[in-house]
Amino acid sequence: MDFIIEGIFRSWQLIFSLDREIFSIVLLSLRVSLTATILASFLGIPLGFLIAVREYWGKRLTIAIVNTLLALPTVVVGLLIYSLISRRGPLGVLGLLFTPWAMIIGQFVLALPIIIALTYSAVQGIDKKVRNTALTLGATDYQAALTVIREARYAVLAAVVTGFGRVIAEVGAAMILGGNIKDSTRVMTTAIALETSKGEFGFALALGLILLLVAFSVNILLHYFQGKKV
Amino acid sequence: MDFIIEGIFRSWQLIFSLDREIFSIVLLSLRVSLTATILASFLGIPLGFLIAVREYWGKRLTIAIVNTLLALPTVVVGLLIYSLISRRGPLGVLGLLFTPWAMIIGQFVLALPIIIALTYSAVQGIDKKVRNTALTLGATDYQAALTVIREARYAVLAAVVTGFGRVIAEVGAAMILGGNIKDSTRVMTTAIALETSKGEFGFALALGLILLLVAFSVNILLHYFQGKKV
Amino acid sequence: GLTESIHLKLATTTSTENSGLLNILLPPFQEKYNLKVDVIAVGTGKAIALGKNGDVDVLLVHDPEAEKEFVENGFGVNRREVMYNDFIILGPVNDPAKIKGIKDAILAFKKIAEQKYFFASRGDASGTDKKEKNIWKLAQINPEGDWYMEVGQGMGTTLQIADEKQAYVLCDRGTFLAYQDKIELRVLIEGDPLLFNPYSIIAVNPALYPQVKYEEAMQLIAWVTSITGQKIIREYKIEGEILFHPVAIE
Amino acid sequence: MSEKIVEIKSILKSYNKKVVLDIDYLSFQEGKIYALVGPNGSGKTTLLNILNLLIRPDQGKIFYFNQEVSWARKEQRIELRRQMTLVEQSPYLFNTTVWNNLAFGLQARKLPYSMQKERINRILNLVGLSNFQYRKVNQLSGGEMKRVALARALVLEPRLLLLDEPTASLDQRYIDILERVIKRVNQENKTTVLITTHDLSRAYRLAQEVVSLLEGKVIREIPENIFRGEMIKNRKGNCLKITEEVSFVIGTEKEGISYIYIDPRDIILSLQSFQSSARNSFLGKIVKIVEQNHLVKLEVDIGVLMVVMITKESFQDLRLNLGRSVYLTFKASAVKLY
Amino acid sequence: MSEKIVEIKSILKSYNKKVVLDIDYLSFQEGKIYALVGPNGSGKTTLLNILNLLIRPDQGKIFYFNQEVSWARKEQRIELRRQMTLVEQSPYLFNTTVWNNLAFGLQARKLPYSMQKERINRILNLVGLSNFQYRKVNQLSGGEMKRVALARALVLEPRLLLLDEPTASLDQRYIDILERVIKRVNQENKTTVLITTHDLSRAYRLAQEVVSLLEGKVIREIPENIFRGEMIKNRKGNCLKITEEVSFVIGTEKEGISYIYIDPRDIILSLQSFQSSARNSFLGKIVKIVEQNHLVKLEVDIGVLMVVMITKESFQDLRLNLGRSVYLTFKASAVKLY
Ligand SMILES: Nc1ncnc2c1ncn2[C@@H]1O[C@H](COP(=O)(O)OP(=O)(O)OP(=O)(O)O)[C@@H](O)[C@H]1O
Ligand SMILES: Nc1ncnc2c1ncn2[C@@H]1O[C@H](COP(=O)(O)OP(=O)(O)OP(=O)(O)O)[C@@H](O)[C@H]1O
Ligand SMILES: [Mg+2]
Ligand SMILES: [Mg+2]
Repeated sequence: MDFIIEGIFRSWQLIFSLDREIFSIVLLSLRVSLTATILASFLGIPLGFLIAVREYWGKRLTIAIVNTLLALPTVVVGLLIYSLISRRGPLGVLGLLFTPWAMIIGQFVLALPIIIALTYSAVQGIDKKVRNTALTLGATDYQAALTVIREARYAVLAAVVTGFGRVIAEVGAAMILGGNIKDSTRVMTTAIALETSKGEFGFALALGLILLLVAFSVNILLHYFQGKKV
Repeated sequence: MDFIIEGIFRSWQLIFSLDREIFSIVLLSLRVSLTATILASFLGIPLGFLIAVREYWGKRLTIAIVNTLLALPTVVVGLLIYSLISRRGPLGVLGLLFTPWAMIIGQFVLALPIIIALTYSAVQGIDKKVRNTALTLGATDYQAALTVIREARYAVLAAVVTGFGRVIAEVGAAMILGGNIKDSTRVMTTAIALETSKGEFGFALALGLILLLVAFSVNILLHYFQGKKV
Repeated sequence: GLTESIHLKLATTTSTENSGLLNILLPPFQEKYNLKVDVIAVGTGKAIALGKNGDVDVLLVHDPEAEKEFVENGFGVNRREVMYNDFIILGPVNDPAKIKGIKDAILAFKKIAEQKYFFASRGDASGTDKKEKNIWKLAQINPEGDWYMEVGQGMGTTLQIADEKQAYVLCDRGTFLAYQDKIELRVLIEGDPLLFNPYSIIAVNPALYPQVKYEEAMQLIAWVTSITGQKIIREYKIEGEILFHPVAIE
Repeated sequence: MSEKIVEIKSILKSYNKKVVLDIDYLSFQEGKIYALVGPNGSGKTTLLNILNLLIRPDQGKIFYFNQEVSWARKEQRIELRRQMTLVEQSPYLFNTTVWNNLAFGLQARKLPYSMQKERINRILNLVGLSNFQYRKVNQLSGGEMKRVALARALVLEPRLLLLDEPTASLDQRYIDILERVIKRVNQENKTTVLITTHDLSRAYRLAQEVVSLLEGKVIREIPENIFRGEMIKNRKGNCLKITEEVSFVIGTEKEGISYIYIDPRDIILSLQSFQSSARNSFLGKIVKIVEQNHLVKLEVDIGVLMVVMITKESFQDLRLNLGRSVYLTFKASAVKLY
Repeated sequence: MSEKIVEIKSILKSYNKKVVLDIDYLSFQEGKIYALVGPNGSGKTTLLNILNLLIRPDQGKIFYFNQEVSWARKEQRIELRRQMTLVEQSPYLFNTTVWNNLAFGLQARKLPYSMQKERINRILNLVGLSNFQYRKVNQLSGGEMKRVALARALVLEPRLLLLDEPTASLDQRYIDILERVIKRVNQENKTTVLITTHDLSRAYRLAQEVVSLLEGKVIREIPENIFRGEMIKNRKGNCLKITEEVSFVIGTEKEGISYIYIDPRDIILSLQSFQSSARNSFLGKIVKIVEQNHLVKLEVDIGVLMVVMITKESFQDLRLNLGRSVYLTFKASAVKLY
């Protein structure tokens, strides 16, 4: 118990001392996870939409596969991508390994099935009438799709938020692909894992609290913008 | 790349050799993660429902907090619960640490915000009319709640599936709380982490593939029952 | 059967567990005393923390300073040295810092630092990490800059990163043997007594935590320091190479 | 004497600070059929929702069987709701089969299955949906859906039936059937029925009493001849301009857009124009004649359609008939403002 | 001569192997108002959806402006859809403000904002929703919602307006307004209007042509006097029992429940009973008289309501009037089976 108190105390200390290192770790975490989430949204929302509205052979299988990929362990994602971008892998020449971009790719892969699956379920829940109404009023297929997603906006937003939560909290892919290199690819979760393995539970918790604080801020911001745009 | 091929090959080998150890690891994974998901569903679905239908002061804050908890890192959950159930912690006397129940508690905590947040968004998306119609037809509040959840069943199911995917893939809490003890608390993800740290990437991947296969089977089963019950 | 027997919790480091030694060393013990040893493999720091919290019964770790502090503060009793293995310094095949053949680890570190060749450090306060920091200290160098990468991970991943970046790295022999076909790094320096890596076993103090299985812990300590135990350690090989050197009985 | 099934006192309900319902007193007697009429947005649905205890009014009291409804007691509300059923204007059907929709309320009341089955089959037959019992509701036509919703309410055999525009999108045959069913449950089970509609002739044909709402208030007058127009001043005095051609002289002063109504019984119908103190007189043609409870309702086209109510005797005396040109005359004071 | 705006040929549409629409040929001419009538489930909505190219028929061809619709060409479909608008039976409103709902189609067509604004304001004024422009649609009454949906279609000024029961849940005033608006756009913009309704008198009042559907087929006859009953044999021969009191002698043999219809023009109305070969004769009372395009439609209560259509001349000759007792006589062969 005592290290919980220590953790709370140290997290305040860290925040108010404006520790430069912590600050850059937080910033990198945000950069990596937001980029990955945004990219995954750009691909996942349209895919989820298409799976929901199109009737095609193998639709049920697609859904089962996407749902299965929700259970993709971060370490497995890390290893798979590692095998592609390591120096000996087919994309080795790009020199991506142990850079933030490697982590972004890993987190992108993790967020994608979540965003697809939840967008699918969101669009699924929206009455077919929404799309028909849009078409009737002269919308193109693209405009109609946007309309459906706009009507399902809260659920689609929940998909994105869940995806973001997943990736900013994940450590396996970031560890393997980023390498947790100090001043270069260390993000909050890898720092937490490091402190934990050192037995510095209090410090690890302090970092965890800061991570939650960051996530909270992101959510509040999102809420704010969502409130604005309707 | 070579260890991907090795991984695929070895996963088949492991499956067909019916390796007893692998089998018991898979079983424990399923037991722990399914129990955690089911318990989290029992608490999370009603909570998500209540947050969606009740109007109360602080509702927006609750939602922001739940969304924030989607970003709860597994290691942080592991540490927090560790601090409670460690010998020195307030619940130390129960001797839960390094048992499957400790892992269940950790995964329960991880799945809970996901199930609450996505149930909230599912119920939110259902027209207020559903509940009113049920009430009008003489339903009690409880019956009306069940009706709403039944109408939102696909989205609620998506919440549960996402929660399950999250916990069966997580490693941080299972590692800290279970201890990855052979023949006792080793689950698929901790085994994957162990093999990875040994450099046995092929074997780690093989375990990852088996994990996905297991998740796939669970999803197919769910689909099947869902299809039956409507 | 196994389920009814007493479980003894042993916290050890990942590298020990990964070496596979415990799979040979523990079964005869378990059989003899009808005990089950639950091996919890974590970082050294965390293993000691688990001991401090009374969550395990016995520790097998390799960080002499932290161990001594652990015992001095009353958390542990009956610390016994069990064995040592050795660290090696690895580097790229072309060895740009030209350290191959040097017998002196301190000198080698100095040469690497002078030229600012990439060096991968675990940076996780593990036994290996502390050893490395100690060598830098002896070399009177404060390693800093782009060339010095603190990766904050286990030995395996650190090796991979070193391989990827073609960096020098300090590594325990066990992990290197497990990884040698996955990386292109070569052993450049070995045999300096400074690079010895001593392992000790410590029982958690039953005066602090009455629930710990002190008696069984003492049985384990007795076993690994017994003639039979030490023999098993001496004879354990990976790919034909001896990994650990027993030291309990001089 | 039949008892009061429900009374409401000093009910006030506002949305966004705009009062949408403001009723001093209203009561419904057991075993009667009521029609609730009023233009769009007059508060009919809001009233039904309040009676069904789905919406809590901002102020006021509701009494069921002379007992006040307490908003704190959830069980009382459920108990009362089980004695009535509301069919909403555009009803929601549960996304399952027709059968399950009908079974819902019966299951909530824990009726034995055999009884459920018997009742459901009977009612499905009544609304012509026997072949549809296992059809998913999203595979029905608009009118079929509406019938499912009505059947779902009727199967519960409530004491009070609240129907919000039940006939919209039903075809003539089912409107007839519905009206017959309503009359039958009303006679056989003494069911009190409260039905909203925009079809006034239906309201009069079916209901024993008509309650009329306008802008949230109960008005005693039958709201036919409601017009909306702009107040202008011209040589005749204060006028309400309805269309370019038609405007009414009016007794009161008010600016802007207003609603007025003219009681159909305040209008004098004559075959010749006559000189009088009445300031409004228009020539028109009879386009519709409907018998209504010993009165005759005429629709006369004077540029706008105007409803005139006369007795059967004067209808026969004047030998009125379709296409006949007649004069409508009424005083400025008969034009009433809301 | 006005051109054909749309033609459909050999259209077939089934759901679950049941044919719900089966039309050999049907065309609509530019600038005309059509009413589409038929009982619940007769396929009206399905036809409108096919015309709006939302549902693809299983078989058959659709021609717009003499050009066949190709289902492969998405752009053509969007292009065509932009020239028409469908207002669904229970329309979906986008969960935003009234204004945004009206702007939707205009934005899809990329109209400049100033023009959007002008058109929206004009139409909101027309349907009496000027004060509601920033109201969220879920805060509207049923009739207000319906008006928003209608306004959302009208604001697009389409060449073809498909309205699925637009008057349901509108109050009388807005029904009048809607009908006036429909007539106006029809005259001013030559808009072709296709409107489904269950109110036959409205259909005749408004439309220049009435298309009648029954069980998916176009029937030439106007489907008034449709009855459903059980075929029985009694001393009179084959009869269709409609109610306990009323049954019709019928020419054909068939078992079980059947639909029949009797063309209102096939019924002879007389003041006295007369001996004839006609097998059906009933005494009834006139309850409603409506003028309809130089004909007079009477509703006569003979136990069931029967519609009779006669010319204005015979109406006057017979000196018919409300409440008058009359005999309705028709031959067994006039009772037609579907
Ligand atoms: N998706 C569907 N699946 C199966 N059957 C359907 C589906 N949609 C409509 N139907 C059936 O097709 C028939 C025609 O339906 P349609 O909606 O066109 O009728 P309608 O004439 O508009 O009736 P209403 O007056 O009740 O609106 C009905 O019997 C209906 O049950
Ligand atoms: N949730 C709401 N928020 C704000 N205003 C509302 C809300 N619900 C209804 N109103 C307003 O209250 C008034 C009464 O609505 P109500 O639905 O009771 O009318 P109604 O008589 O049923 O009309 P209709 O014939 O169109 O169904 C309307 O002006 C409507 O705009
Ligand atoms: Mg209403
Ligand atoms: Mg329809």
